[in-house]
Amino acid sequence: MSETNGKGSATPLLDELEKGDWPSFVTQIKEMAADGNEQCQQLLELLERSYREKIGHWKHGGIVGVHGYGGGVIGRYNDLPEEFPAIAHFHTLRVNMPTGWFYTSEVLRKICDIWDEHGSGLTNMHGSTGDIILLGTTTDELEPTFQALSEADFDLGGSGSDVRTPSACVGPARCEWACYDTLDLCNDLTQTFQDELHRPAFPYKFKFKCSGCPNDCVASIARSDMSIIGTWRDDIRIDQDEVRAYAEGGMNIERDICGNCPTKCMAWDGNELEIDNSNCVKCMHCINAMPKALRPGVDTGATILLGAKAPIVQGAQLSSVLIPFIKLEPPYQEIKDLAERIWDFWGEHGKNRERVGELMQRVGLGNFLEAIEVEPLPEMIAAPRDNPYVFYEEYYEEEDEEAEEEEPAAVP
Amino acid sequence: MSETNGKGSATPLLDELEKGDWPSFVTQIKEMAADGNEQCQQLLELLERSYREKIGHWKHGGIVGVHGYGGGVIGRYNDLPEEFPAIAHFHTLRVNMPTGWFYTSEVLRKICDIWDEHGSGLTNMHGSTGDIILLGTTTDELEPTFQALSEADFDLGGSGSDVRTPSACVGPARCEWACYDTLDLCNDLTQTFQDELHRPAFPYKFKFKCSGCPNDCVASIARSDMSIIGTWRDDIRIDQDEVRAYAEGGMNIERDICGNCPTKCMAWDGNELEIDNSNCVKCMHCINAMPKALRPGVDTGATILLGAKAPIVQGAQLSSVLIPFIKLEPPYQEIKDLAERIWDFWGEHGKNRERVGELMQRVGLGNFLEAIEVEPLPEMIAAPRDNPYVFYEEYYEEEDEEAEEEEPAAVP
Amino acid sequence: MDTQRRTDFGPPDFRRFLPPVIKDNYGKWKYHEILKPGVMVHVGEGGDKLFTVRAGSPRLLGTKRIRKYAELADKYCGGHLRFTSRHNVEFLLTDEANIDPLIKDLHDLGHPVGGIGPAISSIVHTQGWVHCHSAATDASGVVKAVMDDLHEYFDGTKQIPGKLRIALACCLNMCGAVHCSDIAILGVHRRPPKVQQGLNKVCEIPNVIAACPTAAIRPSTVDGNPSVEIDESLCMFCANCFSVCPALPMADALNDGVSIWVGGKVSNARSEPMFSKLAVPFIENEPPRWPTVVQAVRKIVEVWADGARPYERMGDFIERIGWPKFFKLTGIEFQKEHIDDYRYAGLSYKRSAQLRH
Amino acid sequence: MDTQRRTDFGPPDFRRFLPPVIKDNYGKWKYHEILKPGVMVHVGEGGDKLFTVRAGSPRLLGTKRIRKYAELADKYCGGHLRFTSRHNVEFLLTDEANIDPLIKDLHDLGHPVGGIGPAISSIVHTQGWVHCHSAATDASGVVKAVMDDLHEYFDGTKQIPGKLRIALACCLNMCGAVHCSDIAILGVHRRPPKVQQGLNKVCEIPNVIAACPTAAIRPSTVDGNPSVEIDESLCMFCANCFSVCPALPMADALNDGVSIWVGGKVSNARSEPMFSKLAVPFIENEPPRWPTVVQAVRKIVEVWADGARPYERMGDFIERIGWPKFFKLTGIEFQKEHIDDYRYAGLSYKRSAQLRH
Ligand code: SRM
Ligand code: SRM
Ligand code: SRM
Ligand code: SRM
Ligand code: SF4
Ligand code: SF4
Ligand code: SF4
Ligand code: SF4
Ligand code: SF4
Ligand code: SF4
Ligand code: SF4
Ligand code: SF4
Repeated sequence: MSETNGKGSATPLLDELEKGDWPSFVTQIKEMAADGNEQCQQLLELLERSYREKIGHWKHGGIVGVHGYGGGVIGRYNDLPEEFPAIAHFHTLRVNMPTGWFYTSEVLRKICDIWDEHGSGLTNMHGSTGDIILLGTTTDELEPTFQALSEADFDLGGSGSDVRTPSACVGPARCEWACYDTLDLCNDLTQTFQDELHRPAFPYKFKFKCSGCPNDCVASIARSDMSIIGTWRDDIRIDQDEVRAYAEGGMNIERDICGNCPTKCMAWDGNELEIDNSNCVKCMHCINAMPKALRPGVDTGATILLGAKAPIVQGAQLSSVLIPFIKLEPPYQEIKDLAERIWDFWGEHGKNRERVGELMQRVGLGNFLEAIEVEPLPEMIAAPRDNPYVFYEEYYEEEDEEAEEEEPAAVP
Repeated sequence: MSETNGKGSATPLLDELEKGDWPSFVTQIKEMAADGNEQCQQLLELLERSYREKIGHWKHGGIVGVHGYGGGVIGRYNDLPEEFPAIAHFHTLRVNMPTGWFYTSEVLRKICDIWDEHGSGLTNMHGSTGDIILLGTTTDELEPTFQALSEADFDLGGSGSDVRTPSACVGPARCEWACYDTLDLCNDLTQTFQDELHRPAFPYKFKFKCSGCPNDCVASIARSDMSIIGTWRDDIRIDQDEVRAYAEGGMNIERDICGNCPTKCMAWDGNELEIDNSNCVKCMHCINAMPKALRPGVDTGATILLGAKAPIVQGAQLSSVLIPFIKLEPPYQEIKDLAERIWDFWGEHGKNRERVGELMQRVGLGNFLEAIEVEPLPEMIAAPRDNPYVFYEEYYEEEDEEAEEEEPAAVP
Repeated sequence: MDTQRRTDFGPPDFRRFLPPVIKDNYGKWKYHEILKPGVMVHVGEGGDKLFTVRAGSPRLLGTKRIRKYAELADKYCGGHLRFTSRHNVEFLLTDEANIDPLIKDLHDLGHPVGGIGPAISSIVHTQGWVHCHSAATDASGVVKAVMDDLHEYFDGTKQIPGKLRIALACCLNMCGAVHCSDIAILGVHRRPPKVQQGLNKVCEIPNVIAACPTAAIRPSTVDGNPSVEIDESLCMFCANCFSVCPALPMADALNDGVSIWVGGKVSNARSEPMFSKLAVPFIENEPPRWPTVVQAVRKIVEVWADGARPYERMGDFIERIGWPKFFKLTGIEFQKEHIDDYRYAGLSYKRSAQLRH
Repeated sequence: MDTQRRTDFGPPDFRRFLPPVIKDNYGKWKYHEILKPGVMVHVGEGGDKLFTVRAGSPRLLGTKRIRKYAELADKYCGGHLRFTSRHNVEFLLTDEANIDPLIKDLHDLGHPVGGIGPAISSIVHTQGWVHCHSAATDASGVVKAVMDDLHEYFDGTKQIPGKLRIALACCLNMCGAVHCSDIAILGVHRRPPKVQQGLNKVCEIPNVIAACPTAAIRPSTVDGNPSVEIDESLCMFCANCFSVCPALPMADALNDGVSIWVGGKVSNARSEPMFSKLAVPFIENEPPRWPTVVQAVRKIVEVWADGARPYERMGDFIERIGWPKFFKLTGIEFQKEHIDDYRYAGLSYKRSAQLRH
């Protein structure tokens, strides 16, 4: 560690963050700085300065990137380039992770080799969107890094107003509850929308996330414009013997399982667990609690929800139901067509920096549905409107009284 | 009945509304028209015409009223005065009901006498706000009607941008659950705010409604700017014998009482009913269901809520909590002072036709509370904000670093 | 007309009209019981009993009928009676033996007795074509037709799981509890205001423009006179402009009609107060008996009466079974209009994967 | 650098990296069990077993550490490992006997094993002062300090009622699940942007003006050059203007800091997904170890751990006990700032008389 350069540590504040039981990011940077990695050394010192001054030292990036790609690189410059020249440029590359974040030791080492050669050697495994984040290199190393990555079969992720790297939960690879093949769909979408991912042409960013069941282990409903959440239509599979085993093991089925069911559609008589599946909302709770006894049904598919985003500009949103149930089988044409129709409308009517969820609210979900050719369904709403401010689009003129062709839309 | 004038009824459509089991308003008008009451006769015919044409025939009122009063009369003119001259003017007087809508036969007859002499003889017992509605007279009868009413001790109600006639549930007069004297408070407020009631000087209307308990039998939380809803702070009084009697009578206490408690703070073991009063939200359900066994506590008072209104202009609102608990004893000075402070702020900052609930939302509840000198409390909200858009009013300047007098409001 | 004109004296003190049994037991009632439909007894701490008989009233009353009420009060109640917050009339008796004779007289007069406990009470309603300039439908007529159909739920002939409150307002001003009723009938316009000539002579143009919540009204010039024009695509027919300016009439025989709303409530019992939500976006005005409205309301009542658990109000019932099921059971077609697009619209979208499939 | 440059080929197919046991049981897992903190087994329909060992990771990793992970994977898992959506590393084993040696090696390397089941998992977080221009606080440092304090909830030393997810974002852009986390730490600015000279040379003024959600930015002229001015009373420090225009810096050592939010969730289990709500409006930046933040988070965790029922997430717990009680138990002072005043504010007011007194 670089703590002793004669008169004590150069980074006394950061050193404090090497204490304690949780693995330390400072230790990570120091480990890398130890062999004379100038970028890491200067990053430590710059960070120490931020810790002292309580302020960051990074500036907006200019337009940097690799040839032919509009996104995938976050440009960064520090505001004290004379003092910290090795990280005067310190751009990040976003690299598509293998779907599900599966690696072999071999491919991981390959990535390390490339990044040791071309960049700081620092990474995030992974970024919030899911990419491999290669954290910090200079402008002239961007293209060589990309070349090396491409030889190792790794491509860039998104940034700016494009599709961002789709992500998926571990799904059928390791989870018994996956209601569709999250990994295959996610990989397929990523491959299908390469152009949209690499060449920003939307009003703003667009994220896909694929969760295999309503537990939503990739937080799709909170963090993706299109949230694809696995579910099922038929009955929960029950193994009554295993239910009894849980009860014997001390589980309070009445209180903790039935009592927590959101629709109270379960009944436990001490011997049999009964589920009124017509009122089950597929929340997963009972299945989560008794994985050996209960399983989702076999007529599985997904609910597609639209519009989640962070607060900027109009306020945060959760995704809301767009397609209550869809079967998801390759080549997934229906969902791809849907995305394209949404992008068409958004491209035409979205304002700069307006996410699709904000557009949907601005034009009204009803109009939005018309535009993307999806039928309105009561599943899309928590409740019908409670205000009487209805925008009827047509009305009868006096002349129409006889000739009733021009029928108003809403007469039932 | 006036159905036969030679060649059949003049009001064939309205006649249809004399059929059926529910008492008919048409019969009421006909009864009155029977003795040659021209106004009622023409009203019937005008209404028949509306029924035929599917459109109303009333126009905006001009400014009509009684001397010295700015409200209390709704001016009305029909749009076919030549055909219906007897009701060319047909103004409504709003008359303060006795609080709680209690009458004697004597005083009712007195009102009838006055109205037979000065108006159409038609009434609403009562209007939606609670007034006695004297339905229809001519401009020149307004003042004489008022004179006669005043001799009978009846005064006008409100209309326009003033306090409207406050109303109260039957309360302690007949209800065992009244947590304060709704009738006395309502009557007192009405008397105290006579000037505000009769001389519109607000940005818009202001309604008080007084319900003795959370059942809210005058719908105050939906229909009054200031909703005063009785409640209690101590424990629900339980008579366990009577609880058992209900159980024996066939009541499913577990399912229908405990199961419906919003906080599930009740437990029934087949013998004793236990209530965790610290978690009781005073919803009234259990008391409603078992009036012989349960009663509100004895440390009673009220919750004051603010801002209910119909949709026009910015959308309907329910009142929201302003004072979680207040003791209410004559002379009710605290609540009167509160109302005055609210009106002061509203008078100064309210826009034309902006209800106090809309103002509260426009300036923000936090700022509103500051202006009316009420401390913010977590009871006032369903949940804290979920968006990070906080308007801090102050910040440190660089010079302040040493001299810290100008402390930002929100540093905890 | 004479001497000193009295003003601002307020209503007569209610205490003058309370029957003796109430004066004696004021604030000292112990419990009550429902004895039969429309009849309840309140028992004082000391054992005094007050019997209440509640009768349905058309609310629009001629003085003749009011005098009849007074007669009955004299005959059975020492002259004491009251009205309720839903415009029923209540007779206040101390002699139990008077209950049945009173009920008989009320029936003879055409008044059903009921509305207490788990029942449909009278419909809170407004003026309609009888007196208001703003009405998009009649009030009393629709109410009469609907109550003719539902009176068995008032008089106890049919049992229901809990209280069901119906309200009607003839326009969006909603002079009543329409926005928080189990079932609400609401008169709606569906055509933008027609700008009348000479508007500038009767209305302040800036006020008119400011009145519109959606900024659909813009200044214009007609034949050299200042006036306004309406951007019809922005108009949602609230009639607030008409409220401030008579030269912008909204009523229109071809386009006016009625919408139906469900699931609102006021009381804090069990669930918190709730707004009513749109069930049927539009039904044409069908005077004199509004058959489509009557049928739609009955269907909704029946679906609730069949499916609700004891005490369960309409809104709680629908929340339990889910809106998709409500639409299915009632046969109401779900349309674009059901989806909110006003201020809080986003929060009404279904923001979870909790669905019945 | 040569021949044919490949583009748009996407990520390598994940199937290349799946261990054989997964290939064999893909989509055919039957159930899983948690064996001990940080260790679970998935059992296939045919009886195959896959053991997962999850280790906490700082997320910011040097290649040296990644190579160590690879070594461990070679040693125990046939070279197979994965990362999770919360940035932990998972080793995928088939030989149960390898579990404990692996855990020992991980511990030696400084990595706690845990985060599975009812536990606090790693904090999802963002760049902070390490890499972002927008940060109002550091990310990794706050996370390290908080997790040092909470690691017993990760490694199973302390039992908790259910999952508790913490997230941190260093500015309102919220690059993470901050808006839907059981506990969220959010960097906030509290001083309006400072307009820099020459703004018009780097930014499009109309874009800058359009960027502000509250219309706080107006055109102005400074020394004859077009620029903008900020109506400070309208600014709520969202920094959207800075995102579109570098000449409007927000960061400010004196006024930046951290806020804490609670009760959000993502899963559909039991309750629907929920937003996090404001708990502590503001805490100053206190590098290097943010003691006030650490204490505040711990207090909230403890209140929840003490009071929540099995499976009950933070938001459900608070909803059950009521917000007033939450403030009381945590000792957090309720302030004006807690009351929403943005777009949907009205709906966050308490619109019922259902209160605990
Ligand atoms: C690297 C990453 C954070 C991290 O440490 O992991 C990140 C970093 C930045 N985000 Fe983000 N965002 C990252 C995931 C997210 C997420 C989470 C997600 O994708 O699941 C969100 C919230 C979800 C969403 O999309 O709404 C997110 C919401 C934003 C926003 C606000 C967008 C909005 O509509 O509200 C901005 C602002 C913007 O776009 O101008 C933003 C902007 C930025 C910028 C580019 C800053 C800027 O204003 O230009 C950050 C660059 C930091 C840097 O120096 O590298 N970032 N950003 C994440 C991407 C890594 C990856 O590709 O895997
Ligand atoms: C008579 C009455 C209806 C009835 O048949 O009972 C009534 C009738 C009118 N109301 Fe009302 N309102 C009546 C109770 C209500 C209520 C209910 C209540 O007070 O509990 C409300 C809803 C609660 C509220 O205050 O928000 C109500 C909300 C309105 C509104 C919308 C106010 C708003 O802020 O949204 C208007 C429009 C206006 O003020 O311009 C309005 C306007 C009107 C006007 C004056 C029409 C107008 O635009 O000038 C109506 C006159 C009708 C007529 O021809 O007599 N009336 N009005 C009620 C008063 C009788 C009484 O004094 O007892
Ligand atoms: C007479 C009246 C008050 C008045 O001053 O006029 C009144 C009187 C009583 N109400 Fe009420 N309520 C009266 C209007 C209301 C209203 C207001 C309204 O309907 O516009 C409500 C709120 C309705 C809503 O939530 O939408 C109301 C919600 C209740 C409740 C709660 C019902 C619920 O389960 O949600 C109870 C408790 C109960 O019945 O179990 C109640 C209970 C009672 C009791 C039992 C109280 C008592 O101990 O005397 C009274 C007679 C029972 C009955 O009518 O079933 N009263 N009650 C009103 C009669 C109206 C009518 O003619 O039908
Ligand atoms: C590995 C991972 C998916 C991945 O592809 O990376 C995963 C894996 C599993 N999740 Fe998850 N979840 C993972 C992130 C999530 C997330 C997303 C997040 O935290 O950002 C959520 C939503 C969190 C939220 O609601 O805020 C999530 C909500 C759940 C739930 C629902 C918990 C609840 O009661 O609300 C379950 C069910 C349970 O644990 O009983 C679950 C259950 C599971 C199971 C048991 C599924 C299975 O049969 O394999 C897996 C391991 C259990 C565990 O970790 O306790 N997983 N899980 C993620 C591990 C993250 C980590 O390192 O800690
Ligand atoms: S979202 Fe469902 S299917 Fe996917 S990993 Fe989580 S629990 Fe399994
Ligand atoms: S999945 Fe959820 S809704 Fe369905 S039965 Fe289980 S607990 Fe109930
Ligand atoms: S509001 Fe309460 S106190 Fe008043 S009448 Fe109704 S139940 Fe009785
Ligand atoms: S009043 Fe309501 S909250 Fe209180 S114990 Fe009874 S049912 Fe529960
Ligand atoms: S609801 Fe509308 S039409 Fe009916 S009385 Fe009120 S203002 Fe008039
Ligand atoms: S009816 Fe309402 S929305 Fe239409 S123009 Fe008038 S004020 Fe505007
Ligand atoms: S949350 Fe803000 S400061 Fe942190 S990485 Fe994202 S954009 Fe940068
Ligand atoms: S920080 Fe946000 S609110 Fe303040 S001026 Fe910039 S864009 Fe507007």
